[in-house]
Amino acid sequence: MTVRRQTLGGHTFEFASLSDLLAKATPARSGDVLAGVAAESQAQRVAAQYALAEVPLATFLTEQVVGYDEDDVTRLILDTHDPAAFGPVASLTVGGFREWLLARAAERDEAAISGLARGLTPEMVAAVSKLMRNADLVAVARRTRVVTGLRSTLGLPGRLASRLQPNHPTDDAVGVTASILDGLLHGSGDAVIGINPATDSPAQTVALLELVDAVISRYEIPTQSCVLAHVTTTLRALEAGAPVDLVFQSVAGTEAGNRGFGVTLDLLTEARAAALELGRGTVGRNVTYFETGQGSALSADAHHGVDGRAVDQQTLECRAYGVARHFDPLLVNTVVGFIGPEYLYDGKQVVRAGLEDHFCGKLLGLPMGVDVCYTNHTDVDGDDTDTLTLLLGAAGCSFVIAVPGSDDVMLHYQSLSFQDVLTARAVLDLRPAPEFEAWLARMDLLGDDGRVRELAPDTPAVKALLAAAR
Amino acid sequence: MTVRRQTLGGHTFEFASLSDLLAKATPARSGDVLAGVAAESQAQRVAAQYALAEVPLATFLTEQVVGYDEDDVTRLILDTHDPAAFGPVASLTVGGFREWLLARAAERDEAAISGLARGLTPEMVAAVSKLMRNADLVAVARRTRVVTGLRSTLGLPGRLASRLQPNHPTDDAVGVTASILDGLLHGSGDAVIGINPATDSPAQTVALLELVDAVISRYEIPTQSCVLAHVTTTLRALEAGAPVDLVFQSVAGTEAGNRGFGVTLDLLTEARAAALELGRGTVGRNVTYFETGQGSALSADAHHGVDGRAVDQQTLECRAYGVARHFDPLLVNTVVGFIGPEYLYDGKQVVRAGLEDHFCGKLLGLPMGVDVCYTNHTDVDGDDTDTLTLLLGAAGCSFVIAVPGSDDVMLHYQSLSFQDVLTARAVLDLRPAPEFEAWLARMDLLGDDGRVRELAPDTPAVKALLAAAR
Amino acid sequence: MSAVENDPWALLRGATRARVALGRAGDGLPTARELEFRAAHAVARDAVHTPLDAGRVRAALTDAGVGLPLLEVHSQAPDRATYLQRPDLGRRLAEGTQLPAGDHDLALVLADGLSPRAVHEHAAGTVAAVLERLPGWSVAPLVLAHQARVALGDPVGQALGARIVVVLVGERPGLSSADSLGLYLTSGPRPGRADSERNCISNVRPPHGLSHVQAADTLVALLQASRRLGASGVVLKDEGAALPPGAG
Amino acid sequence: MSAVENDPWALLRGATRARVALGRAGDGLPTARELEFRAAHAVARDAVHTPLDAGRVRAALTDAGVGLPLLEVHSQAPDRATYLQRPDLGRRLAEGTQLPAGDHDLALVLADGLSPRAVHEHAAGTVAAVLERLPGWSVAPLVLAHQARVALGDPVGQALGARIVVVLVGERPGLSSADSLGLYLTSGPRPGRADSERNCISNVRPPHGLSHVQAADTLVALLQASRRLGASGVVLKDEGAALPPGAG
Ligand code: B12
Ligand code: B12
Repeated sequence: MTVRRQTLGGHTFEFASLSDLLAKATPARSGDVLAGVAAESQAQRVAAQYALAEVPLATFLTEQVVGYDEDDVTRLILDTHDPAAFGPVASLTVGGFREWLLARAAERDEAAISGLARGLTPEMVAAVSKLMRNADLVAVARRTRVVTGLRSTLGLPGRLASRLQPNHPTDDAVGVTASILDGLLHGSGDAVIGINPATDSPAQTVALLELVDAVISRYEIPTQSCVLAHVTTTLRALEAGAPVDLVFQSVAGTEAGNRGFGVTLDLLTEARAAALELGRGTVGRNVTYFETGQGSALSADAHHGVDGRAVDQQTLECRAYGVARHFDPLLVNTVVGFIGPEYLYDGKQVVRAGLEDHFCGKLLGLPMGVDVCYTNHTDVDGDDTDTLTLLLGAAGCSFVIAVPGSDDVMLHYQSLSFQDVLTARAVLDLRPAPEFEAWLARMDLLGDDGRVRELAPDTPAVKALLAAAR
Repeated sequence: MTVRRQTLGGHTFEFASLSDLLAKATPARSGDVLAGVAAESQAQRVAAQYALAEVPLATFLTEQVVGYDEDDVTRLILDTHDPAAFGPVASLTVGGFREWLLARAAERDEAAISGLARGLTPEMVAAVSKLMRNADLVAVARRTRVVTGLRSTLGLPGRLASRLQPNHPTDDAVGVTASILDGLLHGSGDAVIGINPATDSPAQTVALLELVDAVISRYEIPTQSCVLAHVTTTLRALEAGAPVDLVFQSVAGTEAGNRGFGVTLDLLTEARAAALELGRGTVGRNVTYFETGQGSALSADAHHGVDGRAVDQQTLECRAYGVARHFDPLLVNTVVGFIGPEYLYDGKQVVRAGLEDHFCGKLLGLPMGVDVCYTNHTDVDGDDTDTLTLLLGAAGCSFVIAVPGSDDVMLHYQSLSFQDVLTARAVLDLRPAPEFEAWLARMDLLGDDGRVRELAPDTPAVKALLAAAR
Repeated sequence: MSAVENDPWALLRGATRARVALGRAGDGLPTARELEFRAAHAVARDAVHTPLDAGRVRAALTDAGVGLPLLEVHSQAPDRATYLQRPDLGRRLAEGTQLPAGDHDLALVLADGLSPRAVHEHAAGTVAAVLERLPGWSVAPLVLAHQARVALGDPVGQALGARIVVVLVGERPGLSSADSLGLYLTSGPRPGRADSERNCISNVRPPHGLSHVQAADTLVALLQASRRLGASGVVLKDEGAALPPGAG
Repeated sequence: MSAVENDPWALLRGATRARVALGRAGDGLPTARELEFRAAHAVARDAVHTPLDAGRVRAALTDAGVGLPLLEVHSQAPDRATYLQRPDLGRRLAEGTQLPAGDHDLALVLADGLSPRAVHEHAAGTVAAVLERLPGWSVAPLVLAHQARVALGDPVGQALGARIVVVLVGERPGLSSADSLGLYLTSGPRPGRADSERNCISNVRPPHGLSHVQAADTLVALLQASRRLGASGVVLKDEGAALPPGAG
């Protein structure tokens, strides 16, 4: 355990371990206060950032935050680390790495930045993000490219896709269909049509999978479906021969966290293999989807690392990306304001966390999306989600999540509306995924200007699409 | 005085006057709490927004917030109202006006939106902004075009200019020059090289004017200078034959506020005429520059309107734009986090106010810039200014303000750094004003990719420019 | 063809309580829809802060014919503000809490969670329907828990000597659903249980979510399977058929 | 040619305390410069909250040879948090404040404002230099004001019976200048005076801002002109020559 010291303004601050240093260097976050690891003053935070800037990146390969022997996520990360990819930045400190990234971003050298992914560990990426301002996070993420595909291609420059999330409190087929059609009419759904099932019953999961598959087939929509049941339930659906495009699971950044979620790396490997076998892709072979979110490990009391020391929530979040990338996902998204004020206190923390998560995930090679959202027990509102959405659009975010009128009537929180996605695309000149855009044109849903048309109820395009609702 | 009522969630809220309605409908703002006019609950705020949405725009032509007889700003606004320009929206309510704007913005119909300016009153614009979310404010502002010019052209699409603000605590010529050169080397200064003089002495003002004029002439920079002294001091400089490009003044939204600032409309008319006579423009004839900021009227105890009722600070801010536009300005900017937490409490309020001010100013026909800034007694930091800057860039903001390393060593606050301007331009693909961009190229300060180069100290370009510092 | 069939927007709206077919103003929401959203947000935020009314729950239980005694406990979170920021405290029983140790098949905990309104409106009906379906099960006294998180059921169930605990908790209030109840089943309750060792039935809130009877049917099936298995969580699945369309 | 002349960046840096020639990392700031900025921000934020130390000011006045008595007053803002959010209270004298009425040419008020440090470090020196230059002026007892805004000088000056009041106030602390003093002159002080009726000398903070002597020279010139004119504010200008380069 290396103790690090830093003097600032006449006061010497001491950081007991690498995880202590990372935690103290993190921008203010209520979850870190809850975990008892947050900086006690702004001076201490800046001192930690100074000390962190001096840490060589290579240190993260030898000094662990969560022990190698105790934790399979650490083992996965270190065992699959690619020294060749790490080469270009192997001799840099964290502070130097920040400068390297900004310089490459300014030169628009996407290849250099994107080529690092497998050479970086989550802790390195978490560390550098803690030194970066919001604009740094946007500037670098914008020049990091991660392209994936199954039946649509995601992550291309100048594109912003969306997950259409047609949840319903009783998984009612008619209700779900209505939300799907509403979303399609607004040009949403190119990332995935993904339902959170209200129940965990395998039968219900199969029924929903069949429902969405039927809509996709009927209109030949170049997108994929997903029912975000627990992976064990999806395995049952796979056994039953259901049309599974994507295996979904929430993942955390520690073995204990994943155990709390009822998953193991083996289970994920098995489920991915089963989905791959179905060969349902047309433009690509990425068949997994993961959700994460700062605070989920802490919420499961699974946030401890070396010597039982608590690890800050943003570093743990990055480690969850370390899990996700092992399974070549089509989609990964953080659900950034999903749990509540105990982890992200207000709009400022949600915006910051959203930008960090997006940047870190992308740098680690993930097809990163964000569920820009908030709950009603937190001090966040539509102005904050507008802000974050536009910043993410500028940062080249792969996809966002959208529900009818921002109101998820089953999960009880607010995400973006379909209109919000249209606004972000219009303001930042972004377009849907190419295959989906072509489909929208075929369905006569696009105007001459390429925008999704505002349709009168008696338009043929509307009638054609709404036939499914009858 | 029309009393308006609105029922929401079983409770009936009453709004005693139009100014009461406007105040209660405003998003949370500490200055309105200080003035005792803020909504007491979110429910009351939303009720006020409902009621405000129903108010016909035409009402603002007959029902005043600040009395016509008592206030020359009101008289100026109403006497110069252009009914023909108002025509397209004359029959709409405030809520309908919001929809009209969003629809035109989606169609990218810049002509329709920009053509309204002289038909709108500040109160109409304030009202509609209160119903809009952050993204609405960005989406509409982006499609509102206001182009002005003197020796550079400002407000063109795809451009972001900056004021280079080389302040010094003793107005030292060498110190000021160093900051100017640093800014020019970073591609700043296309909007104006504008110094706040530490002293109010006419002699000092003339000395500074001559200093900047010499730099501009020596390098033939297509930009303008300004010394932001009180207009009475600038008049003295004009009399003395100093090279005055722009007449500057801080203005407020009430006659009493302007009196508190020591200015009258006549004084401004006189100063503008004197500057126009010098004929120093090459590409245009806009010779005034105004700064504003929410809270300045309240701070001068000049925030009262009809029947002595306090008016909310955002409405008063819009009225300051009503003053500014009468003088065909080259530049107007709000200094959005300048005074302190008593008017804008934190990052969220500063971001919101910045977007409102920019939107409102532009809609009223002003060449709107923003000084994105904060003081050290407020809870705002660089993440917040990054956020606002990127949003403003997306909103098509005409210019921002930049000082060396974000640190204004005379005014004691943080504005943007020259690097922040480069970042915003890079992330959003924005360019400097065209004449200035050509100059940067001539001076060999641009790379092949059009970006401002990062120069080694021994580059000829650096040597050439720094000759002035010796 | 009915009027509704002629109006495709009405067709969508009739199919779900989700905010479909809102229309557009440019790319944004029409003003009226935007303001409805803001009003709903103001109301939902208040729902979090409505206090749990024990008298109301007691009366509802009596009305529903539930004869079991009702005990009251508090978590270690003294007030709402602390509760929201300290979930750890909401999972622990207040110092000195006394509960009668026994030997029971089942304990039922009514927990305010993030929506006391859900407990006011749906706890009694659900409890009654569950108890009806469990003849022969020994059920501990009911427990009403203030400022409680799901995991508070662990120490409560353990103290009561129950082999299974079910926590009926107020789910966080949504924009259109401030009264939604969630049911969390844990076999062998004791502090430290992971969420993967629980099962969940969510969105109990007739008429738009599950009815009390639907919830009770599913719960009882899970309870019986859990008793057989001696476990709960991901190893246990709801083996019921998919709900018929239009059931919600 | 010296080393500095060879290094253009050093040349710029030597010319000003502004943060020039910081270099770039891509389009952003180098890490070291970014961290310096954050450290300075943390320090500047603290400067706002340093309390005004009357003992320190008193000692400094004695050291500077100022013989006038020093009275202490408070504004109506009871603490720093209130002061920051309620500028109106910072402009009014606390209830029951007693000041000796007199007949004076001038009153000097030392006000903490947003930077008590500025008063600690620059008030005594400036006051001494001003008094030296005003033989024959009757000057009221000095007043040290806690939680004070500029306009608090109006009721103070009026109560003391002074024809002109000068408030020496701590300007808001900057990132590199936490100790800057501002001087505000008001002729005929009484509550309700507008800022356009005052004159200002700002950035008194040697060695990087004005020296005490420079400030005193300018102030005395303004005071004499104001006495002649019977007014202050925009009608009154500092008619001094421009400062020579390198004076700051
Ligand atoms: C918040 C939430 C989460 C958070 C929980 C963290 C937290 N601190 O709150 C996170 C994001 C981590 C989460 C994860 C998952 N969740 Co969840 N979650 C919710 C949500 C939206 C609100 C819950 C709530 O209000 N609780 C009330 C408060 C007062 O309780 P609490 O003590 O503060 O929080 C506890 C519970 O929320 C519980 N919990 C949360 N989710 C789940 C899921 C299951 C199966 C169980 C047993 C417990 C559980 O864990 C929390 C910590 O102890 C509900 C939807 C709803 N309408 O209720 C879905 C919901 C309960 N979750 C669901 C699912 C499927 C999951 C996942 C299994 C998804 C996946 N495939 O991995 C994971 C893993 C959960 C696990 N086994 O640990 C389903 C359950 C379906 C079912 N009938 O079984 C629901 C109904 C949503 C849905 N339909 O998709 N979830
Ligand atoms: C904040 C500020 C303002 C705010 C004041 C509102 C407020 N509530 O604080 C606003 C934006 C409204 C403002 C306006 C102007 N200001 Co001013 N302002 C400042 C600043 C940055 C900080 C002042 C401070 O810290 N005060 C201390 C606190 C504790 O005092 P306070 O009681 O809270 O606030 C009062 C004073 O700040 C005062 N005040 C502020 N500016 C000015 C300017 C003059 C000439 C006077 C007499 C008073 C005055 O008004 C406030 C309310 O009573 C200073 C720069 C500095 N380094 O000090 C410039 C500064 C004082 N202002 C200056 C100027 C020139 C102006 C304007 C005249 C600009 C213009 N051309 O219109 C206007 C009009 C002022 C007026 N006559 O009313 C100059 C003064 C130069 C000089 N030696 O005379 C300074 C030094 C900055 C500069 N060099 O440009 N200002």
